Amino acid sequence: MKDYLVLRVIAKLMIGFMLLFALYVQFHGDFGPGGGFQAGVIVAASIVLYAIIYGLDAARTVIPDRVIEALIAVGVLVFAGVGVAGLLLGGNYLDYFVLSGDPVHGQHRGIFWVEAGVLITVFAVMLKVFYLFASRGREADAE
Amino acid sequence: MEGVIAGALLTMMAAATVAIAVQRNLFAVVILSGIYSFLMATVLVALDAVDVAMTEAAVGAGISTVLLLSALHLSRGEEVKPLHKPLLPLAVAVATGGALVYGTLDLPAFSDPQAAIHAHVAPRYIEQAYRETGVENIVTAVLASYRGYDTLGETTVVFTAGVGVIALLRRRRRAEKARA
Amino acid sequence: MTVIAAQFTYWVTIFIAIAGLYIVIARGNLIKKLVGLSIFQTSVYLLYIAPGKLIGGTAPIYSVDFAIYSNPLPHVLILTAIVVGVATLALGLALVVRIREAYGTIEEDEILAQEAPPDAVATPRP
Amino acid sequence: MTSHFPILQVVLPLLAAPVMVLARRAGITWLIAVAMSAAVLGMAGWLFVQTGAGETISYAIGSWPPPWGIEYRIDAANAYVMLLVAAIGLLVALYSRASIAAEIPADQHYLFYTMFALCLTGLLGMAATGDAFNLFVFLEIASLSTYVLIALGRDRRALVAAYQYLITGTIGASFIVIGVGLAYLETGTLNLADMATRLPDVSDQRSVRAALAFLTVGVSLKLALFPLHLWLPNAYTYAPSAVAAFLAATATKVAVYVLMRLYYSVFGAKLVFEELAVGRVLIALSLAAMVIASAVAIFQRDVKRMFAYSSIAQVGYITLGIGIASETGLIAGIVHLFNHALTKGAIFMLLGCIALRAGGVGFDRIAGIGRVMPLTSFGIVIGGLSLIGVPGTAGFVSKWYLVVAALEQGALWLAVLVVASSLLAIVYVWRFVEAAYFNAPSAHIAALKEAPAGMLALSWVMIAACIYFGLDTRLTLGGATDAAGALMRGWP
Repeated sequence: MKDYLVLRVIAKLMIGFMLLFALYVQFHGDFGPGGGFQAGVIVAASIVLYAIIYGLDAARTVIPDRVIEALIAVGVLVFAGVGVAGLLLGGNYLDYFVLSGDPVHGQHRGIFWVEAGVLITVFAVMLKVFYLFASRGREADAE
Repeated sequence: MEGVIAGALLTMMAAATVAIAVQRNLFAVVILSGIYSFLMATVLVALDAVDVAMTEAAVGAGISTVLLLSALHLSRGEEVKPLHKPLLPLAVAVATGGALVYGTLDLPAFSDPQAAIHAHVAPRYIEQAYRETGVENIVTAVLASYRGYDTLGETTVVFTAGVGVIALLRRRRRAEKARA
Repeated sequence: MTVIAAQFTYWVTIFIAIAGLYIVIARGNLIKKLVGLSIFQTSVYLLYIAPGKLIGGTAPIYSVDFAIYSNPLPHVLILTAIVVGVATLALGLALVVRIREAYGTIEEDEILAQEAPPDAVATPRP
Repeated sequence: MTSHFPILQVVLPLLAAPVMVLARRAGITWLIAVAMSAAVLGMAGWLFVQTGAGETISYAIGSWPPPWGIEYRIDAANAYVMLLVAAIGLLVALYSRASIAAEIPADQHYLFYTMFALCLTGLLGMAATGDAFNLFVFLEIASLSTYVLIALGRDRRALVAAYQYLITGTIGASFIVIGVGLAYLETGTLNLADMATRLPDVSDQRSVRAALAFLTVGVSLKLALFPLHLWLPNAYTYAPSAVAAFLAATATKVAVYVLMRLYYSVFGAKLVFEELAVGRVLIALSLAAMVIASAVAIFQRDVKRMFAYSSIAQVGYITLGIGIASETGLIAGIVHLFNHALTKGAIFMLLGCIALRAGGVGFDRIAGIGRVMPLTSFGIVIGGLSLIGVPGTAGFVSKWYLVVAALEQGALWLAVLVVASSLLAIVYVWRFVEAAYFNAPSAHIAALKEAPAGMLALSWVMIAACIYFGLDTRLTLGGATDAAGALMRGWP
């Protein structure tokens, strides 16, 4: 689909809006439906759209495989790391109260980072899985 | 009115599962399962589970469909007629259903505020979540804080699946040729 | 949502569970089995969430307009179940792709037919 | 610091997994795996000592008090199981380096260790948790990593085995979710201890009984209770050797623990064994497993597969102990859980040594192997004696207790069947002896060398433990007695 100009332009616009929407879903999760998981899915979908319109190789240059594989791990480390931070600050594992002088603010801080961790891992895993399936398919077509 | 709509949606869901069971064209099966997920998401909205509905729409109708289609792309699109009569599977499935009927008949009445799930544990979330965590969406508060450890486990499950798919699908051209 | 609709929800849930389980066990096509498995998993959602609904209640997000909220805990649990379900599906499909490459088919009967009774001779992967 | 051991021993392998993905180098990931397993074993040992006196350690994750938050609850019963899992984990981690070098391509080694760490996380989390839904989540971590570990096997049939286990395992997990859901709807809580206090009020409800049924079937699929064992033989046979050893020694054992916990500490022995006839059903299925699976084992053409069927039979002895529903029966079941894990872990590790040298463990490939790999073969024979239950081996201790438990109930026929089914074990162990020692080796076999010293030494640590715990039962039997006591006291 690399040759359709209209698609390419609209896709570029769409991807911008999708990323914006993902940010909304991520940070609006405190007030309305949404959160790290849903936002991660939407970010991944925007890159998938990019890959469909511009080709897998183009997407892979924007976000290389090595980076995605690292992000898969980083998300879990961020989440589990929040728990360790709670331990180091004298609380139990995943205790957010101790993350700040004010317990409720500490909760806020903990939830923010936890949701960030979820977003990173979910985004990276979804995209990586898509890359792997798609590249497998391309080789099958070539045979 | 709401009940009628929910009833209609549920009926369509049941119809979609029957169609999936009967249909042999796998492409149609995948599309039907996407429709099924959308119907499920709508029913979930009617049941006030907006977060779940949003996730089910994104995952069930979105990701699952994309994954199924890409896997389908790598294989034959038509299902073979089974060789044997599926009596045992039917018996197992019906027995399970029977156990579910048995188990659900004397559950607490629908929407009874005195039922255990409304009277125990949940009230603290509903009454205190904002004061204790400063988050207005109670689902987010429970998900990320009260039961945050479950969510860590859930993220780990996603991580496991991601690394597992890497282990299974990443091409290792040189390594495979060396072994062949 | 009325009480009758709630009863109907249970019946549909159970029907879907039976249909899903039947597809998993009875069908030989590996992808169709996974679709059936997903349906069986999703049938559980309503079992958890329908009882959490309170008539006159609203989604569990604080708002000045409402006083009654439906139970948030089942929602949290099912969110986790959905994620676990899609993770399982991704892994299952990756296995299906590899099986298809190794055997040239995704029909269980045809795969079993290719395998002589188990012995020690390792069959190299293509 | 020590007060955080309950969570740290689960979170440490969980943290190690993403670090391994970032590290990528096979050597480094192996070092991480070993260091992590050693630390986990240390913590598990500490918890085992702490809970031995009858103490129950409760750990509120996120500092949210139970039942609102998730609780880890450790007493003598799960400390015992976690000590077992951690010990086997360390041995297998050490053993893996040489074993998987031959079976898995080098660029996948870090993925193997990552999955191993995740599997350890899942199993320890299942054992440690005091929360019903958290149990399901960690069960899925253990399960998904297990599917991948099996699929890493060299043979293409490993893929099919992994797929079949994925289907079966997910059905089992869904049953567990349904069971947890029904129990939750009746009690309003997910905390197992809280659930235990609230269940007696509603125990006459049909939903509670249905919950028990769904949980039983779901967990039984995981522990391979006959006739829900169909996934197991292929999974063990085609998995990499190190994986087979680890799974055989830990995965089904943790599932057995979960079943005991649900029966004794959550639903309560009164409901499960007195009001409902779960015990009798369990005894019937266990006997079927002991006899039928042992008989099927005799006719296998692959040694690994033969011992896989033997595992189904041996799980039968454990569940028989639960089904007898007396304290002695429970002790017998728990002690056999430990002893069988050691025995089968050792046997599968030694079979890995043979597979490494001979390229497979079909009976046609191991003819005369006893002459060229004497230490390996002799180790398997000792393991076999422990499976049979010969005095002086660990297997004898648990079978002895099982017989005593049966006689206490006045069930002489049960005791006779336990002994008689052991005769079947003699037959299949003898098949190995015959092939290894009484058949002439082919030219190919005669040219083989003994297994690498490291792998052999680690396997022999397990074999030595089989003998040691056959003679000195203070740790195993003492721990099992404490564990049974903790289970019967429940979680008030």
